[in-house]
Amino acid sequence: AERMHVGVLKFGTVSWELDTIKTHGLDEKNGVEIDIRFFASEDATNVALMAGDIDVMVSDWLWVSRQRSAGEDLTFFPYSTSVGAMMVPAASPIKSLTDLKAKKIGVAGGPLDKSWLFIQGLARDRFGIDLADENEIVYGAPPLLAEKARQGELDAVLNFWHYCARLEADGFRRLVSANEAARALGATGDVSAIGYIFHEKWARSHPEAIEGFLKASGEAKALLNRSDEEWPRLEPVVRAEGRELDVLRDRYREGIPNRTVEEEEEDAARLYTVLMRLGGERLVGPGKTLAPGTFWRVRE
Amino acid sequence: MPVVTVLSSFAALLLVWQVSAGLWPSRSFPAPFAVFQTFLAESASGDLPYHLGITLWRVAAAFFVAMIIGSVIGILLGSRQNLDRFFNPWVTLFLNIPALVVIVLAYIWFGLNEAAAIGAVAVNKIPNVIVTMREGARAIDPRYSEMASVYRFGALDRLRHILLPQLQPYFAAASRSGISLIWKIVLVVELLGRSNGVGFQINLFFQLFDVAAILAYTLAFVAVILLIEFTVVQPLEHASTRWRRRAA
Amino acid sequence: MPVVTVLSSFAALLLVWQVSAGLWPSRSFPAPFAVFQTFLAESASGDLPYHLGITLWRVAAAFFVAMIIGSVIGILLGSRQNLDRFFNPWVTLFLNIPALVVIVLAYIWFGLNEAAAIGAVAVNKIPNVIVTMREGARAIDPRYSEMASVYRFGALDRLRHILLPQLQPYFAAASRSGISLIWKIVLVVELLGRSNGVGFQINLFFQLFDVAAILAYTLAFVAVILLIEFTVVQPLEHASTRWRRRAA
Amino acid sequence: MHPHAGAAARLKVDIARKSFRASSGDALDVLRDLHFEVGENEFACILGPSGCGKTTTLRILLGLDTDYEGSFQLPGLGNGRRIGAVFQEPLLLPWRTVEQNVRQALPHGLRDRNLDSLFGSLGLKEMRNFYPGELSLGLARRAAIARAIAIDPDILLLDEPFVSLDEPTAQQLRHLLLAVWSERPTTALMVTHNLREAIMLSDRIIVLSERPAHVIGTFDIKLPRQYRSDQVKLDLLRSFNRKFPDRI
Amino acid sequence: MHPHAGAAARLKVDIARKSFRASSGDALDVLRDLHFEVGENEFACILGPSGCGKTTTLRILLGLDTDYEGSFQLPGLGNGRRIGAVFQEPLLLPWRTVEQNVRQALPHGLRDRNLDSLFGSLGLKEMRNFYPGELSLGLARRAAIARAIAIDPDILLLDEPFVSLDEPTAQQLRHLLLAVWSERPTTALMVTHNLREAIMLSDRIIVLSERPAHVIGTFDIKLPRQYRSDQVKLDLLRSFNRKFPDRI
Ligand SMILES: Nc1ncnc2c1ncn2[C@@H]1O[C@H](COP(=O)(O)OP(=O)(O)OP(=O)(O)O)[C@@H](O)[C@H]1O
Ligand SMILES: Nc1ncnc2c1ncn2[C@@H]1O[C@H](COP(=O)(O)OP(=O)(O)OP(=O)(O)O)[C@@H](O)[C@H]1O
Ligand SMILES: [Mg+2]
Ligand SMILES: [Mg+2]
Repeated sequence: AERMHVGVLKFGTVSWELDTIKTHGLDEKNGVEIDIRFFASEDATNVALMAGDIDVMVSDWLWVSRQRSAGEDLTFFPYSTSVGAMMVPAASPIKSLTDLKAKKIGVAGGPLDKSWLFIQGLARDRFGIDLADENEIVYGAPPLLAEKARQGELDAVLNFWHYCARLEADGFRRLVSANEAARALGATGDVSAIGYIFHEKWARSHPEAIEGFLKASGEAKALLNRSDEEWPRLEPVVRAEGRELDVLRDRYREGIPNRTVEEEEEDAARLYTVLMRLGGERLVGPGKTLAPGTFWRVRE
Repeated sequence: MPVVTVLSSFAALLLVWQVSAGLWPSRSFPAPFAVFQTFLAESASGDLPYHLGITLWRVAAAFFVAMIIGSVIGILLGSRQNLDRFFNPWVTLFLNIPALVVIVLAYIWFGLNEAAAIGAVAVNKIPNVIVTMREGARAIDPRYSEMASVYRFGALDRLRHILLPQLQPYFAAASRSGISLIWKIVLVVELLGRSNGVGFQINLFFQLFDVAAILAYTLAFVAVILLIEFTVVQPLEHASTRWRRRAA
Repeated sequence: MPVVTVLSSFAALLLVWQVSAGLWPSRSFPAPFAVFQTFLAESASGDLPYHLGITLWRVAAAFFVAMIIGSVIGILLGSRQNLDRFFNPWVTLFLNIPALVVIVLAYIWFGLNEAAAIGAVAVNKIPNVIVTMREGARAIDPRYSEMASVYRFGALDRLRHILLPQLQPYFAAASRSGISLIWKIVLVVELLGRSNGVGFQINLFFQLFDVAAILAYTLAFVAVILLIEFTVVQPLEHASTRWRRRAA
Repeated sequence: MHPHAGAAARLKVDIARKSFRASSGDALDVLRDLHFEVGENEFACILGPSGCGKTTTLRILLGLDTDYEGSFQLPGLGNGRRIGAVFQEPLLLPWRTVEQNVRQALPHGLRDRNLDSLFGSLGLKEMRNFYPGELSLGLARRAAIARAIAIDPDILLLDEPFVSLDEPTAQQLRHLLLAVWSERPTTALMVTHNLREAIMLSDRIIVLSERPAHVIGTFDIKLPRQYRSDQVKLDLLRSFNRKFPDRI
Repeated sequence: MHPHAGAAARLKVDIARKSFRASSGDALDVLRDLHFEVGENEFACILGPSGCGKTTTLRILLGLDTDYEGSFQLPGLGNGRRIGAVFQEPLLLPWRTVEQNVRQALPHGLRDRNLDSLFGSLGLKEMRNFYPGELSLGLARRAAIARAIAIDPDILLLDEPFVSLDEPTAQQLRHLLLAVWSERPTTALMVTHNLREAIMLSDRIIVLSERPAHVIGTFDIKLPRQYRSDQVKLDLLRSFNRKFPDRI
């Protein structure tokens, strides 16, 4: 079997899936041998892919499109539609985006985060509110913002989905999720925000490896979707138990992509123009449209 | 003559950079001109001056807080052996607490605000200042202090004429490496919980893997530091070390 | 007597910690006992010794590389004014390049390997050593060097008996704050591209906001440093500064 | 324990014992039962073998060494008195010019006094703006003497002030010192190895033994200074040599 | 430009001009047309007013100052010759004990020589393991003399070696010096302010003028030392005073 190196965050959601693959030998079954490299931050996986140390990592399609416009031959295969959501405490008086005025809002991922742009776009298009102008926005590290929300310093927090799930378990509720916002802005369904990313050239020269890997990934997803028994086993990887684990499980299942790559790509292209309008060139880079080839097509 | 040296130094640096960028062409190591273009674009948009200004302010504030507190503690520990023996483990502990921990705790306790940010940076730097100034205080020549006590120097005179001149090299070392350490920690602080500043920008560009922009911001900061070095620090230092016998 | 002081110092530290953890109870500021429990658990699982060992190795390697290269360059610049004038801008530049930039470039150019990691850390630290040792070399008393040249000291004797004793306080300052800076950079290096080490672990725990675990790893490192301080550094330092007149 | 009591008329020294513990571990008895007095406004010289404890005695009187058994009292009004001290080495601050060194030792009321004639009579006029490192040893000693004289001292404690000077210069300075001493009521205690100098200047010569130092005897010179012709001095020298045959 | 040429028999000094630029900006002419010679294995003394340029001359001969106009030659075989130098200040390494200070100055072949008798005759036996900071000035001077003598010097350059010593000790050391000087062929040049000392020790006294220094005259003493009784010395003193009436 062909060896391939996948770089992931040690406690990131991807390692749940990879752990399942390894536990059940799904990689061997599909003719590849996955070598998992753990990293401590997303930046680290970026660097590792750039340095040629790993073959596959996880990131979003916008990043891929931007890199493609800059000449890199990266490509993207959908992994999950789970995205961030704006969370508020259960007892919060904030009921909808219109209540977000003169509030302190934490935003993970920075001003160019896609979820944040979608939600801002939604607020502007639908309610005529400029969230960034009318509230105090605090950008910061996701764990820190989650903690600050629990502490009550933040009135609302937009965070990555697994932080949101944990917050949900701690009694927070979703005000609006980025997927809802994206749909309101023209997407026809939940678009996979993140996916497996690899060099096209590598994929072309290792067709068995990439195909086997994607198949194994699909099988693992199916298993995790189907079987509740799988989850207690994952406790040490997920680092959660009880209700937290349940919420994480449910949200994970919701995020399993179920549309074809073509549909995804169409929606992505649509959202790209929205993002271009919202984030400008600074976000999307010089490309006017979603760079062709951003989505990897499995050979039929 | 010094001006010529400095100019040729810069020229050589640019040349080395240009040549190595040519030898290992890579998106992650842009040539000087690309960086300069980014610098112009970011300056024109007003982003760079804005974020740089904020970062400089934070660096300056944290620098003064850290240097003053650190020097006082360092001199105290260096001149009182029993105090030093007691607090040395504390200093070592604080010296080695990761910046991340201090910053996170500061944000958690004091909220996501300027004071917490600057305080966290200062707390990170203070142990370094202590360690350097403590060595300086230990190396102080007691004979001059004795002379001062015989001639009844006041506390201020003692500080100005006895202590500071002997501590000057340590102070210079602590501030030079201090500025740079503080700037690096400010970057982390801005990354973790501020919504402006060079660190915030650099992180943004890092996510986009835009090394040219990162370098543009970095070099803008270095330029400011060099400017201060040439116009303030070196003349001051020259004046305060004039007494040293020049090497033959 | 010194042992008692040190013990009471630790006791006081624990007490301060315990009391403040009691005053501001928070998940982000665990009490000593909670940290100790985590420490035991992480040690029992073998994780802590493994990652700590790797990090210590990296710190040690980068430390020696940085101290040797930095000292040589620093002493050279401090004793040759024209060299210094030329290279000073370079030093300032390298002093202020964010750790991130150096680390990323090192990984991209040399691959994600140990050599790149340690090299990146050393490159980050070397300018700090240079700056401190340069001040030390500038403060050298030329009369002793003159004596040595009259009495035809060999190069090695000159180094051992003339230079090093005068540079000792600078060396001490550079190594103490050096170890801590290197350790902090190693944390970043491990964060950005290694799959083991304390920095890797700490960041994982940060994502889980498990401050107790972060502190357990930090304190384990600090304990090692303190051990080295008490068993190696202080006796050495005591021997090498015995000549100083003790304060009355 | 050390009641250097307030307004006494005489300088009175009663040191039972003073010993040093050298860093090699050896204990060294330096003073043992050292008792002597100097009358109000008298000029006394201390003569004794090299290394016997003269400087140590002066240091105790200056309050620089408090680790001894015994007591002493200084003439004058407690804290108000000004001690003009000349140390055995010049002990000028190397980072201050000659003039700054002298001025900084002045009490605040005298800071602006005109020093022209003092510098003139010490041959330091041209060297006012020199740093100590640029002086010859003799010039540095003269600057140290200037510092002691400029403060209008109530007591003079001098440790071999006139060595390293050619005879004409030394003689001139001795006269200057006498002028200062007689101008205001001043008690003076001077260490010297030069018997001729002692005979010229003092009212009483205190002769010390080898280490541990105690007083072997005193030699009083009742004759006013203006009557001490060359012949008288020669006679005094002879009678001193008779009384203390070992002191050449 | 400065051909301190190889194997010459005589010490020959021809310095046209030496001037300093002080940091205050003033230029100071120190030596002007200084010409003198010292015969093979002769003992010469330099006498001159304080600050006239004696130490500067010795520094030039020691090769420590090369910024002058003129030339000189030292006796002996070029690089092989060993210069026993006593500086005007003791210049012991404060971080080495007395014995280490002496031993480290020894050429490698002599490193292990027995120093007991040397230390014994200098009264340093008990102080072998003392650090210079624990010595009295007189003891430190003796240690510096020990260092110069221990190397079996081919040339002796001494800058006021016997100040700060009581007469009996000084006299004993003068005899010791003479013994060393006559034991092997040695040319000696000694700066002193003590005319009696010069008359006792030297074959020739070189008298310098005020700054800028040049030779006013020389005073040759042909009589071998063993015939110089007290009476002869007094006569020599008188005739010296007749020849140089200003030098007391
Ligand atoms: N800090 C110290 N530690 C140990 N011994 C010391 C210390 N200071 C002085 N001594 C010793 O005490 C003795 C007396 O020293 P002191 O300086 O008083 O001598 P002195 O009479 O002034 O001699 P000199 O005429 O040479 O100046 C010396 O033997 C010296 O070695
Ligand atoms: N580095 C220097 N810069 C400027 N002037 C200096 C420097 N070194 C010495 N001088 C000056 O040169 C002159 C001669 O100094 P030198 O030390 O040779 O005198 P000296 O004859 O040894 O006097 P002494 O008997 O007092 O030791 C002095 O006036 C001194 O101020
Ligand atoms: Mg003395
Ligand atoms: Mg001299």
